[in-house]
This record gives sequence, C-alpha cells and structure tokens, in this order.
Amino acid sequence: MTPEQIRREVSAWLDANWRIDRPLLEWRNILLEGGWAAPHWPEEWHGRGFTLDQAMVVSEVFREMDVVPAAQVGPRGLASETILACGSDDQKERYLKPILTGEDTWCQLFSEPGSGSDLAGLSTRAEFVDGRWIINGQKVWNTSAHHADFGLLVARTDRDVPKHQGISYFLLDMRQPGVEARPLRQMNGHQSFNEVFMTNAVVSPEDLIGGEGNGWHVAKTTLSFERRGFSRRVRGSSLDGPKQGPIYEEYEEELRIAAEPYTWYPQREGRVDLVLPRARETGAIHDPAVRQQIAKLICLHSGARLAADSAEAGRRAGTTEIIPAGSIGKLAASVIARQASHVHTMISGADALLSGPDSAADGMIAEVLVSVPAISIAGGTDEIQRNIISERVLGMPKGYRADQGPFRDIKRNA
Amino acid sequence: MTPEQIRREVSAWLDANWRIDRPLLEWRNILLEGGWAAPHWPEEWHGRGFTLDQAMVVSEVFREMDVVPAAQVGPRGLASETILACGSDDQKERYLKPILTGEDTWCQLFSEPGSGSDLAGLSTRAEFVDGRWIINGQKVWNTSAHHADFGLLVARTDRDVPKHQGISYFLLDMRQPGVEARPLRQMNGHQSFNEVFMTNAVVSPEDLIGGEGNGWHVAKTTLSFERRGFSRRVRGSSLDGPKQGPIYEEYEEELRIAAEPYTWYPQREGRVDLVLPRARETGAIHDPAVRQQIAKLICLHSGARLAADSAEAGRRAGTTEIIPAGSIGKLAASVIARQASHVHTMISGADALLSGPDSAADGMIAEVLVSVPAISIAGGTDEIQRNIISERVLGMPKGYRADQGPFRDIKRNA
Amino acid sequence: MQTEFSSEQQLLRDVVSRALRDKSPPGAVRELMASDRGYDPAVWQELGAGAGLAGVHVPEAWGGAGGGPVELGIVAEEMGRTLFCGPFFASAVMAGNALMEAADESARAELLPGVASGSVIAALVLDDLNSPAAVGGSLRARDDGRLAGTAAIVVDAHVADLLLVVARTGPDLGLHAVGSGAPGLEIEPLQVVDPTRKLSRVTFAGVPARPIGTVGGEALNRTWDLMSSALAHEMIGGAQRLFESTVAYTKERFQFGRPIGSFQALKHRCADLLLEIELARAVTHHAARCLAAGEGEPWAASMAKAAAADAFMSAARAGIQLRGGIGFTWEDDTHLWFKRAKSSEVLLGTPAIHRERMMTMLEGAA
Amino acid sequence: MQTEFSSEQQLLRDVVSRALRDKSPPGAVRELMASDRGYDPAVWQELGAGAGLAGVHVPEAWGGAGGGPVELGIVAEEMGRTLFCGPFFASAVMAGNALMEAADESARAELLPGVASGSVIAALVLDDLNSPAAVGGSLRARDDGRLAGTAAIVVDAHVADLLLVVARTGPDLGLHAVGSGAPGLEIEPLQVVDPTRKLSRVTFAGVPARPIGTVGGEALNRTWDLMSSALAHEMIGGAQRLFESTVAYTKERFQFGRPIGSFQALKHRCADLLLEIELARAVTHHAARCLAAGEGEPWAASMAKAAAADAFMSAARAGIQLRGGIGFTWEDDTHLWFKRAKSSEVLLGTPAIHRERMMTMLEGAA
Repeated sequence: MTPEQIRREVSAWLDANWRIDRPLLEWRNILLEGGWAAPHWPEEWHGRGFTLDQAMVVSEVFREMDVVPAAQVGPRGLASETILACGSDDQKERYLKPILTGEDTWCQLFSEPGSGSDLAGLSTRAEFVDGRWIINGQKVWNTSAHHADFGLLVARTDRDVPKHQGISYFLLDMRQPGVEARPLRQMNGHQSFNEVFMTNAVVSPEDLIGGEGNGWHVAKTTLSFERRGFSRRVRGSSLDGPKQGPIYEEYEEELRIAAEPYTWYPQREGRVDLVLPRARETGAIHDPAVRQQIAKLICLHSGARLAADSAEAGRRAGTTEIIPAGSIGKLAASVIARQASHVHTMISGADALLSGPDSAADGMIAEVLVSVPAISIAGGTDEIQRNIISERVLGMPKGYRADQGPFRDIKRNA
Repeated sequence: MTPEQIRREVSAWLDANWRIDRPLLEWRNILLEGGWAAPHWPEEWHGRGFTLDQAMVVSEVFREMDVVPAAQVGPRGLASETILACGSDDQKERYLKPILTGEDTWCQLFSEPGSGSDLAGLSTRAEFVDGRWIINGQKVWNTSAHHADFGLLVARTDRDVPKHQGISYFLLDMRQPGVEARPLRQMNGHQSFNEVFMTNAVVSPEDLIGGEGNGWHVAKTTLSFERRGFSRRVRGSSLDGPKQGPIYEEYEEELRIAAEPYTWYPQREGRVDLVLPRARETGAIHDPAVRQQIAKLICLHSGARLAADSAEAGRRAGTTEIIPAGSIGKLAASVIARQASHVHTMISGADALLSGPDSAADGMIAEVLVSVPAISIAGGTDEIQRNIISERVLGMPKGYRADQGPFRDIKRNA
Repeated sequence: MQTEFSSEQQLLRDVVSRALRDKSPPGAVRELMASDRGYDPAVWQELGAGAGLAGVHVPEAWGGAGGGPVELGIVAEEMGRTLFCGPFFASAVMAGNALMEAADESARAELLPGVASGSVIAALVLDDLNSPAAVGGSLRARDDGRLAGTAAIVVDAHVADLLLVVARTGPDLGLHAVGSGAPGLEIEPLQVVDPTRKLSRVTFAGVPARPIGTVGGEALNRTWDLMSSALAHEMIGGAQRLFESTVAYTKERFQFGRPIGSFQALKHRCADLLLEIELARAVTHHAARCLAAGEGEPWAASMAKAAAADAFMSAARAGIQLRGGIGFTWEDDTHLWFKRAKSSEVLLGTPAIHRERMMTMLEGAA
Repeated sequence: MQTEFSSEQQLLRDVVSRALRDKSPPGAVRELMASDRGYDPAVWQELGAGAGLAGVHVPEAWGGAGGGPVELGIVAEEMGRTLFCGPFFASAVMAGNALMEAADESARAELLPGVASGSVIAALVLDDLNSPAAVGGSLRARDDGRLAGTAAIVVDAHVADLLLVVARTGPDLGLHAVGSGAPGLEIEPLQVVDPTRKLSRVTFAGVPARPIGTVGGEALNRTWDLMSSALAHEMIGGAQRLFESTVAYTKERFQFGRPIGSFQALKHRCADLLLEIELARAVTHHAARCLAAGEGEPWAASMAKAAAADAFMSAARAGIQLRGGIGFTWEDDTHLWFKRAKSSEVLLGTPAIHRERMMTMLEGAA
C-alpha cells in the first residue's frame, strides 16, 4: 500500500470509530479489533504486516487526529516485541493483547547486584521442581517493577555449562507472594528503580520463552529493542498539548505513571539548554574562562547532534550499524553531560551549594550536579562502550577472558 | 671516620697531589693510586669502603677545591656499578680501572626494536660455538654507542625456558667488525641514540657476567642504578663555572661529549621556566584563557616539586620506596611537559609555526613542541608507569599474562 | 619554613584520626545530615572543647592550643576524611580566623577564648562566598550603626551563638558582633546539595551590632587564604579516603570472572588519580606552611584550593563510576563524599576563580 | 542546507583520494619537505590545473569548477590525509577566497581564472595570522600608494607569482596586487616547525601595488571563515589517516606476548579518539555546509577550526605515544603528521582564540 492509500484507509476507519467519550479500555479493544493497534505486527497478531515506514504513516494520522494509540510505553514495548519475536503461539495469545490494551504492565528483570556490566554473569537460580520452575535470587534497577503485573526474567538453569549457555528466559507473574519489589533511592533523591527479591517464586513451564538454556539469545533480542528505543517511547508518545475529553485523562495518567521514573533524565544529560540562559542571568557570560568552557560544550553538543543525524541517515540507508553508532552516541552523551555539569558549576559558583525550588533554575541546576554521574553508568558504562567501540568499530583484539568454562567455576561476587 | 676527619685527610692528600698542569689521565692514575677515585667502593677495588654519605664529603671537598674527579658520567657509571656488583674478580680487574680513568667509554645495549616496554622479550641471540659466544641481533636507543669501547649487552641464550630465565648478560667489545652502530635521528632533529647491529659478533666466555641464564637479574641491577640516576650524573658533574688550566680543558671536553645526547632534555620537559617570560614578552599574560592554563601548569609543577622533595626526604628516612616514587615523578613529568607545551602553543599563537635561532626564545619553544612527545615514552612509557603505580603502590591485581611458558612459544614481533 | 611535619604534628594527626574514627562513622554522618541541627552537641563538646580542636590554631593567650595553619590543616584534613558534621569549619576555621585577623585586641581577648574552647559557636557572615574582592556588596552598617542587608549563604548560622558580620561601614569594611537572638535578625535554613554542610540565608533588618574591627584588604585576603587552606586540607582528606575505598572496592568486586581492579582501564584511572591527589596534597600542605611562616608564594592558598577541589571532584567522579550503579544509590556512602566534594569546590571560590586570583597575585590583574 | 554529501561530492572525494594516493605518497612528502621550493610543479600542474582542484570552489564564470566551500573542504580533507605538499592552501584556499570575497569585479575577472586554473600561484599576505581582528597592524599603503611594512609569516610566498596584500589604506583595509618581482619586495624563507608548509617573511619597502578592492570587516571575517573551514577539513583528513594507521599499528605490534591493541588502556584511548574525531568531523562538515548555504550558525567555522585542531593534536599525540620510541624517530612518518597538526593548530588562530571568537559571535564581546 502507498502512504496515501494507508492515510485514506486509516482516516476513514478513525472517522467511523474514534470517539473521545469512550473509556480507554473500550477504545483500545475496538482499536485491536480494527487491526490498527500495531500495524507493523503480522496479521495473525493484531497487525497488518506493515513495514516500519508504513506503520509510521499510521502513527502520523493518529497524531494529526489526536487519537489515543495502543499502550506501548515503557517496558511494555520490550515485552511485546520480545514475545512476538521469540514466544510460542500460546504465549502470544495470552500476553500480547492485554499489553496493547494497557491492561497489563511489565518490567524487566535482568541486572543483579552481582552482575551489572557482566549481565551474563547473573546468578539468580531457576530450578525445575515438581513440574514448575522455582526462582530464587535478586534483581536490581527494575523500572516500574513496583506496579508491574509481569516481569521479563532471566535466570540460570544450568551452572555446569559456560555462562551464556546456562541461562533461561521466563515470563514471571509479579503478583505472587514469592516476589517482592522494593523501591531503591538514588543519590539525587529520586526513586526510579526497584530491587526485586524472588524467594521460591513460581513460573509454570508454559512461561519459559525461547527454550531452556536459550535465554541469552532471547535477552539479546530484548536488548536490541531497548537499544532501538522501544522502552523510551514514552517521551515521544505524548499528544501535542493537553486535550479535552475523558479518554485523554485516562491516557495522560497512563503516560504520567510511565514517565515518572524518567523525570530527572534531562538533568542526567546536563541540561545544556540551561547553560546560556544561566550564563546571561548571572553575568558569567562575560567571564573569559567560562566562555572557553561554554564554547567547548556547545562544540561537543553540536558535534554529537550532527554526528547522530548523520548516523541516523546512514542507518536508514543501511550503511551504519546500530550498536557501534549507539555506543558512540552514548559515550558522547557522557562527555557532554560532564562538561555541562562543569560549566553549570562555574556559572553558579557558590550558588551551586543550594538545591530545591528556591535555587537556580527552579532546582534544576542542583539536580544536574547530582544526576550527571548516572549517565556514564546506566545502560552500559562508559568503559563497556569503549570496549564495544574499540572491538566492534576499530577491530582491536579482545583481551583475555577469565569467564570461560562452566559457570560454577567462574570467580564471582559472593 | 667523621666528616671532619675525612675532610682533613682528603684535603691534605689533594694539597700534596692535585696539580692543574698534569694531563688528565696522569692525574686520574694518581687519584686511583691514592684511593680517592671511588671512596664508596671497597678497598680492594680502588675504594675505601665509605658509606655514600662519607663519599659525599669527599665530593664536596673536590668541588670546593675545583679538583677534577674520576670519570663517572654517562653509561660508564652503570657499567662500573654493575661490574662491581655482579662481576668476577677478573672482570673487575680488567674493567674498573679504565672506567675510572676515563680511558674506556661504555654504552648500554638493552632495548630492541621488537622489545621496548617489554625489555625481557628481547630476541638478540647469543650462541656458544667453539668456545665463544656468537651474537646476532639488533639493539636500539643506545646513547654513546657510536663512540663506546664496550657495551653492556643482554642477549637470549635459551629459547626453551620462560623469557626471564633465558637471558644472559655480556660485556661486549664494541671495537670489532661484527658490531656496527648507526646514529638514529629523532623527530626533533637531534641524534642522541644509535641502532646497534650485531652480526656474528664475538664475546669470550670470561665476558659473560653473572652466569648463564642469570642476565635478567644482572639487568635489573643495572636498571636500579639507572633509576637512581647513575647515568645522568653528567649534569651534576660540571665544575662551577669555567676553570683555567690544561686539565680542565680535557675534562670539559669529556663532559661535553657525555652531555651531547642530552642537550634537548630540558626542552623535552617543557621548559616551564620560559612560560612566564614568554607570556610577559608577548602580552599573553593578560589573556584570561591563557592565565587559567598557566596557573594549572604552575600548580602541577609546584606540586611535583614539593611531592618529590617529600619523597626524597622519605627515601632518606627509609620510608619511601624508590620505584613507585620514581614512577609517580615520571608520570608527573609527562603531565607537566604536555601542559607546558600546550601553554607555550597558546602563548606563541602563529609564531609557533617558526623554528630555529630567529624564532621564539632562540628556537627553544619550537624545540619544546617537537621534543615533549619523548617524555612520556623514554625510560618507560606512561602506560608502564601507570601499571607500576597501580600494581605496586595501590596493590591492584595484575592482568592476565600472555608471555609465560617457553620463550619460543610467545607471540612476538617478526 | 617547615617542609615536613614535626613529630608533634604527626601525633596530633594520629590522635584526631583515632577520635574521628570513633565519633564520626558513616552512620553518624547520615543521622546528622538528616537532622535540622546537623551536628551532635555531645561530640562537639568532646572534640571541640575536650580535645581542644576548636582552638588548635589559636594562641594560648586566647585559650587556644597554640598551633597555627598547619595544625588547623591537620585537623581539617582528618575531619574531611570522615565528613565530620559539626561547626568546626564555620566556627573554628571561618569565624576564628576572622577574629584573629580582623578583630581589635580587646574583642579578640573577649571573644576568642569562647570560640577556641568550643563553648561558643560562631559563624562568619559574608555577603559573597566566591571571592574576597566581591565582599561588601550587600551588607552594610547604617548610619545608626545597625546592620542591613542579606547574606545569601552562611555556613552553620542556624546553630551559631555569635555572628561575626563583615559589613560595609562607610568606605571600609567592618567586623561586627551580633548575638543570635538580636532583634531584626532572620536566619532561614536553606535546601542544600551537600546535607553535611548546613547553610542559611541571614537577613539583617536594622540589627543592633557591636563593631569590633576594621577589615582591611590585607586582613580579608589573609582570612580568605586561611579559610581556603583549611578547606583544601578538608578536601584532600576526603579525596584520599574516598580514593582508598574505591581502590579497595575494585579489588573485591568481580565481573567477567575477574576483580574489576585487574582491568587496565581502571588501574590506569586509579594511577592518574593517585598522581592528582599526591600533587594536590603537596601544594595543600605547602600552603599551610607558607601561611604559618608568613613567607613563600603569596598565592599558595589559592593554588591549594584549586588543586584540592579538582582532585576531590576527580576522586568523587571515579568513586561513583568505578562502583557502577551501586555508587549512584542513596544507600551507598559514596554520594556523601561526592556532595561534599561539590560543595567544597564552590565554597570560597571555584578553581577557576582561585586560578585567576593566583595569577593576579603573581602578575597583577589581566 | 545540505546535511549529507551528494553523490557528485562523493565522486569528487573518490577521484581526489585516488589521485593523491598516487601523487602524494610519504616518500614524495619527505622529498618535497626537504626541498626549498616545497612542491613538485609537475604534480601541481596535473592536480591543480589538470584535475581542476585549484578552482574547485570558484564559479565557472571565473574559470573554476563551480563548487563551493563543501567541495573545497572535500579536496582539503583528502589533501590533509596525505599531507599534500603544494600551494593549494596558499593559492586556492587563502588567495582564491580573498579574491572572491574582497576583490573588485574587474580584478576578480582578471585574476581569478589564473588562480583557479593553477597556472598562477598566488599568496595572501596578512600581517597577522592569529585573528581577523588583529589584521592591519603593520602593513599599510603609503600616501604614494606604495606598500610598506612587514608580514612576519606568509604561506608559500617564496613560490608565488602574485601576492595579494591586505594593507591599511587610510581608515580601511585594502586588497592590493603585487607581482613577485616588484621592486622593494623582500621574501625571506623562514625555518619552520612543519616542513610540509613553507613560510616566508615578506617585507615591503615602498613596493608599487595595484589596489583591487576594499576589505571590509564582513569580507575579512568571511574570508577567515572560509580559510578556517578549509583548514579544519585538512586537519580532519590528517587526523583520520593518522588515527587509522595508529590503530593498525596496535594490532600488529606485539609486547608481552600480545598485540598491544589488546591492552585495554590503548583500546579505550583509541575509542575516545574515535569519538573526538567523529564529533570534530561532524562540525567541520557542517561548517562548510553553513558557509555554502549562507545560513546556520555564524560561528560554525570557528567551532570547526577549534574542534578539528584539538582532534588532530590528540591523534598526533596518540600516534607517537602508541608507537613508543619508534614514533619519535625521524625515520617513522608519524612526526610528519604531528608537525602538520601543530602548525595547523596555530595557523589562523589557536583553538582558544576561535572559541572566544565563537562566543563573541554568539553573545558579543566579553
């Protein structure tokens, strides 16, 4: 179908079905039945088999007509794409629809206190006992886990094989007594993540996804969607400006809850946008030492933006690989955030002692100063990004690996 | 003996023996016979068994009376101390005296094109054939090799044992057809070093020092003297100001030849002393961006000087180990030289395009710019210093070693 | 001028270090930083008065221990190691030095013994905390002698018995003594980045005050230098302690089957950090010795403040980065040092301001 | 405004790249840098005239290829890769752009075709090479129209047929044409840090000259931007080439039984360098696009010059350091790029000067 044909068809369908006075769930059920909830998915699973470009046209029409789309924000997107890619028909049957309607929320249970950079070194155990998987262990950095219905869980099912081979991937029901999510406070005072404790938590055999011992492969699928931004859609999903109508209220609440863990993310990136206004406001713009640092920051920021645009063009043309370009962008973001924090400190001087609403830029400068350290850690540390760049982009030789052979023989944290 | 007793004795002896109209060699022979050439050496080897502090008193008197001392500058010091520490009586008998008189000059034949940081990875071969050692291989970075009479040579005598165990240490006669020294030009135009090619060069069995396969131990002895500055004494040996008299002319010529490879060393260190004069001369001292960088430089330079003084005090008190303190100082020198080069560039602006006597500071600024890269390489790269600091000072775990087992199985440069 | 610590000074360091290990463990720091008051009066009584730390730098004639900037630095450095929460910096360092440098003889004799014994907590009120050159822009003594204006940030004013206020008096700056209960005085606690250092906004609406001295340019600069030197010591102590714990962590933490401290990137970062801290420590100790002897480079204190601040921030950034996610959590202690590093970096002037001040002393203004 | 290269521009790059690989190998660079003239007339004839590179950015009406700053950047970048030795930068970039921006219509029509065809080698004579704001301090047109004064540094004046001199003419700056054989003109070759870029001191002792245009502030700044953009491209080419060869070296060189490129410290340094070069390249290409379109950030060229210079110097330092001692020898080629990096860093203004210029455009003077 041509973009124009898609436009005509979806517009006609929306004219007939979209109404702002429906309850959100009712509308989404109609949306699913109409086949417009996830047009890039296959026809047998609520979709139309559209390409991503075709699906983009549908999204455009939705935005133009202020139509509430299917639920897709936050870890939901990771769950649905992973299940679609690796799940059994039974799993797709059970899980996909309530994700799209927004009835079920999901979380990701990957990282552990003992395995951060080394995700495949995870030690949460899954043992098959009396026809069920029994899970014991601890996860961490789990956004939304405190209100999620289900979790994407990786756990170790075999300690006698090399570490990547002994991992299995489960769809975990979070609403059971053996699962406890505890909010984790960050140094900037926000609570965006949880620790999740699993004590004899139970998973039925039909919730193993991708096959026993094949969990690392499935996890890489999830991670590739994460890198492509499926978990961050929340930022782009908001409708332009507030809209009047009952369905919008429900939808905005869904977005608000999903966005809540990310409110400090702009501060984590250094708030480059506030640098010139603050420099003008304080007069620091006239300080030649500060000017040098602002110029460096603008240069880095412009360079990263231009290089990302160019990489994105290359990706669309199929000439740029996603992972290295992502690592370069992520490393650039760290450098920029650190420089921004440095510049904000120089600009504020002693006023950088203060925080809260009465302090500079409504407290945002203070939040920058205590949030920037996260950018070089979360989602893969700078060190991991440099490994990726040097090995995958530059082809430099890998170093010695101390984590081969059976998992049980690998040295690890107690 | 007390310092006062030493003073009296050496003064009396000098009053009786020192004359400025003697040929240099004649004077040094008298000096050796008198036992004042190397007072910290044992009595059986031209010395008096003095402590280093006692020997320092003798040196003071020499300086006060403008007396020419025994030859000790440049690699000679390394040779004599190594032979004294590890040599046989026969070797001491043959080599020590002509070193002290200045008749023989020496060079160090350690580094190879294929083994720079990894000194113990050397591959020059020494094979025992028909009662003599036959040497084949190439050395590099050999100061004074083009006029040296002898060389301190490490070569591999066994390729079937781990790399540190198969090395032997030889005293090589440089004046033989199988040895060729070729001057090596640096990027700053100076020729301070040589390449030395050995093609079936011959060493007699009595010139193996420390025993076969024990060369690494002997080499470490030499290196420890090098670290303690025995090869750099040249800078401190000059008499205060020019002195009149035939013997001084001979001596100054000896010092000049020994100092020649080092004339650019102050530029390699960044010529911090020229920063403020240049900044005043050009007016750059009024540029706030330059001022920031000058202040950083002065701070680094002051810190390094103060920390070195403190380490030296600790060394005298026996509380600081030599090697880590040396590594910290060497790493500091790199940081300082780079910052100095950066500052000189900022100060000169477009004038930094020029070199030679008509350019800034009589060409010294240009020489700084093209000499500073050496400071972070020569005598152990920054990377090696950071390894030493992290492992020996901080006790961080060593990484994986890929160079264990028999030397012949270790991957190396062709 | 001293070049090494004397054995008495080494002993002082050992004593203070032991006391703080007991009295200022991370648990206590967390408790106090969450409190409004921000310090433990019993501990302050024991250390400030009992052990004599509040007057370590004050001459014996005024009830002090007779030390000087070097001894003050030793105490500050050890306090910095443990992030000691208490009015030491505000009262002993800031107010104490201001009294010694700028108060009249009679005011010194009257006020210093209380500050030196720790029985009186004093706070120095300056209307600018970036540079001595900017002091005097807001606070002034009116014609009737009463004080007017606002000091946007004052360290530990909320617990001070005595405020020492630098305010413009005609063409000069004067030092004024104000009791904490004076009429027209308003002290509002502020939200802060570093909860181990409590700050307030202090407003003077015609507050009766006693003039106790003239603050000339030299006295103000020397006071600033003494405060900067002490703060540099505090930062070096913090940097060193955090660095040690970070290195220790890299030896214990395993990833990829190895202690992360065996990865060369981390080893080299730690080596560079060691170098940075060593050099900053050297100039910091030197600054105190220069101030004590009244000789050496006039810019030594500014050089120390800039170097120590950069080194502490480097240690703080590395402290979090090398711990990974756990280092970014509230539960882990690293952020306590990070926030102290950030607050110390900007208190009394950023590194860039001190470098420019240093160059002005060296060469005159740009 | 362009955001990607067109296929024609890609083709231009490929053609230039192939030609330079043939015509400017390291052996040729070494030969030419040791010569007085500094370039090979046959190669210049072939590339400058034959391949049309000297006029790549000149409109077809004046005998050029009709490209602009982007095409000029492509050629400069490829020349930077191979350290091309020839009067391209002096004649095409500096003099060519000055003619286009500041010469009268008739002078353009007369002089540009020769420069664009490479048959005339021109040199731009400026009495300051640090900043456009400082131009005009030494060279002046006397009342009799003759030129007086000294230009301390002029690129490739020793081989120029035509000198284009920016000299003060009353209150304005004027552009003047001077033949290389003019009386009173003295051209003294200078000793240089970077022997691939020949420099002379040019002295005017009452030299007859033809005024060919007024150099207003805007024209001077735009000329400076065009030159800076081209130089930034040249630097990016050099940085990229040196970086590639350095990475390749770390894969081949063994120490401690491993390729040195497997040591994490070197891997991470290379990753950081890749990032620095990528970002500098992005702003550099952007600068040419802004200049071509006459839109975008006015400071784009200064931003590019600063970023490319820093990236090239980083690549140069790493190029030597990662090669160890061999990288410091004359025999190894690395120092050729290092010296080009150093000379490019300071030609037309250091990074600090360009950052300040950038801020002035963004916010006005400090």
